[in-house]
Amino acid sequence: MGVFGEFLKGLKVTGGVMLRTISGRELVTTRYPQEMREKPQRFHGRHVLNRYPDGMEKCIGCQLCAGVCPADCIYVRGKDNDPDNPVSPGERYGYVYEVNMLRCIFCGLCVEACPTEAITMTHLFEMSTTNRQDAIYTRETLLMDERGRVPHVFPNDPLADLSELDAADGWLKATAPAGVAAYEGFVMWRETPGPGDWSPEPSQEERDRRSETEDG
Amino acid sequence: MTEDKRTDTIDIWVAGTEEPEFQPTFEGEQEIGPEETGGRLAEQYGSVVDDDYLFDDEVSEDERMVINMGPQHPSTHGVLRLQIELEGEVIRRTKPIIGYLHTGMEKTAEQLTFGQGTTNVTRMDYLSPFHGELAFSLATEKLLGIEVPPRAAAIRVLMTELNRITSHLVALATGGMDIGAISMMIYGFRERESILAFFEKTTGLRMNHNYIRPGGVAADLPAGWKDDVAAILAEMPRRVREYDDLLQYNPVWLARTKGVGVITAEEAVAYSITGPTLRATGVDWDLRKVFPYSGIDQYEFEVVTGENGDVYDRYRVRVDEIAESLKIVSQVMDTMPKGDYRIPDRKITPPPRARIDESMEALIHHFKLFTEGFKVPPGETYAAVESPRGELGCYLVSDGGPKPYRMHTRAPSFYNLQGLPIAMADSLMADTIATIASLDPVMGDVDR
Amino acid sequence: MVDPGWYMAVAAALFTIGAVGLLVRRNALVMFMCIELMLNAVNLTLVAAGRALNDINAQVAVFFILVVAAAEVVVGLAIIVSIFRHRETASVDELSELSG
Amino acid sequence: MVEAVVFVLMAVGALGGAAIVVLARNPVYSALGLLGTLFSVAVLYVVQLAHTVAAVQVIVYAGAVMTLFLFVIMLIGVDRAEMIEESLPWQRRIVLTIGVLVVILAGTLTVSGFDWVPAATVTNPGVTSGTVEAIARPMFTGWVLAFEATALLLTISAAGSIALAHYRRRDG
Amino acid sequence: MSWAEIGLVVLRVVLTFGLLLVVTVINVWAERKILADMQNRIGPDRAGPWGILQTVADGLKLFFKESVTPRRVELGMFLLAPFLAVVPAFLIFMMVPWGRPVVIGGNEMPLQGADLNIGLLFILAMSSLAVYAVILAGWSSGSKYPLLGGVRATAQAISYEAAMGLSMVAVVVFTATQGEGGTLSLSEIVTRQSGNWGDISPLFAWVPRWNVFPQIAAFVIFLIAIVAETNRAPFDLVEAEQEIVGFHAEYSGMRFAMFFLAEYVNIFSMSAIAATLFLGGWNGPTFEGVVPGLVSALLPTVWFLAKTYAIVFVFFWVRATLPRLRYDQLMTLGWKRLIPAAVVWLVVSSVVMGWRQFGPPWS
Repeated sequence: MGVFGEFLKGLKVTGGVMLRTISGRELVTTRYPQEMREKPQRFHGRHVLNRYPDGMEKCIGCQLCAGVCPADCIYVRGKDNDPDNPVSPGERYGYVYEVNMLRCIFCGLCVEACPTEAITMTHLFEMSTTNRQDAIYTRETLLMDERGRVPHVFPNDPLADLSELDAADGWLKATAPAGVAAYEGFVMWRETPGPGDWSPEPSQEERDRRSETEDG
Repeated sequence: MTEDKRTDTIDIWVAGTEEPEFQPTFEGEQEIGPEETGGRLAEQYGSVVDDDYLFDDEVSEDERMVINMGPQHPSTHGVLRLQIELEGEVIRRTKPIIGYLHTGMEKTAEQLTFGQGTTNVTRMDYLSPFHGELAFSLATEKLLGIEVPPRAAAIRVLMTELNRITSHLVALATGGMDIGAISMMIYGFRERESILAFFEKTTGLRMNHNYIRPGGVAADLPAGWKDDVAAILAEMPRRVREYDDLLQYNPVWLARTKGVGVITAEEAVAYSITGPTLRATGVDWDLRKVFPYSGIDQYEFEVVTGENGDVYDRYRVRVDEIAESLKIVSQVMDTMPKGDYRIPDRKITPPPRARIDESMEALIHHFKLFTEGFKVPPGETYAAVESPRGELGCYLVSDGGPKPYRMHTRAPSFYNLQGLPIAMADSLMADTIATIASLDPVMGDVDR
Repeated sequence: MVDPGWYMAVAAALFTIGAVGLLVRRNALVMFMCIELMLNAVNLTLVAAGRALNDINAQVAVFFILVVAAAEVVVGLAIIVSIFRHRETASVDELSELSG
Repeated sequence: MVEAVVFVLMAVGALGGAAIVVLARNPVYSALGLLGTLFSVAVLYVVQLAHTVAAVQVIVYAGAVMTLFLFVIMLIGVDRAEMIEESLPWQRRIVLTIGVLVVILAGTLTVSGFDWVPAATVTNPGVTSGTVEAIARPMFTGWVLAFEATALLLTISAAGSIALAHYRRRDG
Repeated sequence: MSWAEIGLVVLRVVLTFGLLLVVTVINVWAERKILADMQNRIGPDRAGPWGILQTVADGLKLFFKESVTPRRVELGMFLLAPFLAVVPAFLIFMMVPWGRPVVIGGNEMPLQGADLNIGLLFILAMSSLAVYAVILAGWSSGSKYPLLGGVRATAQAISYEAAMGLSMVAVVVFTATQGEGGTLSLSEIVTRQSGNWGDISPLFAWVPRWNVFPQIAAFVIFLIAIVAETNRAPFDLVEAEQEIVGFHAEYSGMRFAMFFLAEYVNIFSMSAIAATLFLGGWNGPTFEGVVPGLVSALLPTVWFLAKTYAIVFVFFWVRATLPRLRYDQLMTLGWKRLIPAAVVWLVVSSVVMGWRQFGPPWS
């Protein structure tokens, strides 16, 4: 009976999984476009160029992001601000800003490098195009509008969950202390309009405390 | 068809022109290796290891068939190509041919700064990205002569050990799949998914994280990480028992894996095979014990070894290593130190974001680090970690600039793959698949 | 009902084709198949005659012939395979060791 | 009427298959030609009410014998055209002549109404349906000795073929 | 034979054929759905409710796809092989009674394609023909992997047909003790399984008189053999996609679809035969008088389908669970385990049955 017993054991596993699946207790796939997975805070998605709450652009055209990008996918050209009608609070602003999404590896280094938090990431990842030209995101598609809403290249895309574009960049918040525990839990960035939650990540004590209370 | 004609024929057909006459390839004429070695495959491959391959003069040429398995084959784990000399269904000789996924990453590393380098090395062995990052970071830190803070080291161990579990799960899943247990495929990936979700929560990415960097780790663990890790620790043993029920004692599984694809301890050592493949032969060699890194020696765990070096033992070693890794993870979770998680050296780590606006010096450091990168003293070094596939080493040469002069990776898959011809000789066609799956090569790691 | 003579004629033709093939072809496997053809021709005559004579024993004989043919094929193919292993040919002309 | 139509079709099939066996260069086609012949002959059995024999013919020949043939052809890889060299130059011509003569003779005899089964005209044939039971009864009574002998033959041939085909590697 | 009778014959053949096509379409979908359930997945769910039209969509796709003909094929055989696969698969099911005979206009019509007195022999003959499609497809593709598939198919078919036949013989011998004389007709075998085992002991009055109870070992052997015979996992070496990609690697479009169709038709036919031989076929409570006449006339078909699908489900379940056997292990299992087991079971059960019927040998 040993051999059959072992077969039955295996059959029990698959059969048990089947029962659990049918009863809905355990299911690992989802009906994707209808049911979206909730993404974690630090998710690396499509880039966005931020503004200050007063409508000014954050980008100052310093090209740090282009310099640090290991995939060479960012192209920035700065231009002096018109003093009467400034685009950004600094001397210069990002006159040309292009991100080649076909090259981008979503490592997040540009977000870490930007000194003014101008470029951050959203949670949107449905960026497929039928055309290489469309994969090069320009200033127009990257820059949020003055109310803080981010444009989508294909606003009618049935697959895209546009609310993902409003998520605040968790990676910026996570890397802001740069490894110094003492800096955790502080707001180290300037405000941005729009619905994202820009409160900082908690300090280490807070994290551990939260885990333990949730345990109990 | 003479030799000359074959080489002269260029089979390129431009659309719109007349199609050239069909030139069949005579794969039987392709050579796998000289036959005169009289059974010493070792000599063909420059080693003194005796192999059980036997060239039988009595068997005619007609009974032999050379087939090309891959690079487009469902179970060569990527784009491995095997030239196999078959006699009926029995494999007589095998020649692995690699290079179909050559991406020039080692060369690319010379164009990237040490800070950017982790985005590159993480893509080599895409199933264990943290180990690649860790090896590169350890080598860089060795050249710099720095020591990372304890929290960073602990996080590194946590992540790499979890990564070992995910990698072994993929090995089990694809190994099961290749032998025909199709449910194992989904089950392995199902559990891997729960760990990948934790990775994603921590690093923002499921693979190729760019998280472990020279000087520490990029970000602190996310809020609630203990709950996630505790959930993984609670869930995994139950799941592993489920695999055991499904495969461990299943007579078909045992018959397919026991005594198949045997590599002896001597052969494994001679071919510098490492990792579970080596340990399955009974050699007690684990870099975590012999050359501990990142403070892994402060955690208690066993080195899992097998006995026979066959596919079954490799499978078994992997399953048991999952348990050992879980042990380490649970210890790390309990003893996670507090404090900084990147070295507070402003020449290596950029300043906290708040400091940019306050301090001119911080701003300059920020700009310097993200444009030029940090400079590394000249010299060469080698640092290795125990990746899920074996010794993953990084050899770095610096000429004093911000970019490596040369980077070479000792890729475990590449060395393990050399054991394939000896493991496969005189086995059946179906065993090929089991053997490849059990060596668990990652072609990105092999070709780099 | 078709006259048994027609079955006999077909059987005769089958037998002849088999015999011709046996003598003409040089491939041991094909020669074997020709022998099977001849056996089948005989079977056909047996069934036809048995039906004409209203005798079931003919079909019993056919049954035995089938079994013997199967046994013969098994041994014959085994011989061919083992010869081929050593001589790399299935052509009977090259198997002349026994002719002295 | 039905029998006549089926007979003509199957006779053509059987002879065509046989011709393919002899004429095909490639042994695989020979095997398939033989398969066609065997199948046609099986149908000829059916129209003569020898159902069991027909079924056994398909099972044994088509199911086992021809599969073995194809297996051996593929195993030893002789599915190529054979050399057309004749070691006995006169053989082919003579054989062909005789063969054609025999076929013509058979045809002539049939058309001229030759009495192939003399006794049949005397006994006024009825219809013997070849069911399993009808065959089994004589087989296990009058023919039982032959039956046992056949069983022995099968066993011996199986053992013999295994002994022949089983070959050990030198290393053992 | 009157025109009405001829019409009924045509009708029953068309009905059998139609039933087979419908259940095959459902089978393909059911396999994907059940495998998905066993692997925590959703499975096809886009085409139609619960994705039930997925097979239709796949079929349409394959139908409109180009049928590629590689250059090195043996064209005639290459084109013939798909048909050789489909025809025996359909013919096998013609032997299976899939419902209680119904009376239409005074003529009784058995729900069965054809009721031959050598039904089981015919099934064996047809299932032995089915292997030619695989061999020829593998050989004529002019490619090495399919050729390996063809070589594997030959050996496998020969090995497992013997075991299958022997386990059938055990059932035939047993059936002979259940009525007047032996029979190879499937409809007769089904009829003899009606009723219950109350005559053995009143304790068993509730147990249906299925052959599976006295012939449990034959049932197990038969199940294993039909899984092998239909080239399904864990015996799917012929098309082991992880190893040799399969004998139909060079086929595409409609020609591939025919192999696919044949495989699923075979699964259903073989399961139907297993249900017929061992699980009592269409036998089952019909609640005559309690429910409307039409319902009680259709209930046997429902029982038949339920039993068959239970076995089809085992096919899928085993596929989701077991790893694939190796070529030599397949041979070992066939020749050294199954066939001896079948022979021993046949002898033992024959002796027991003889004893029961004729008394001990010394009497």
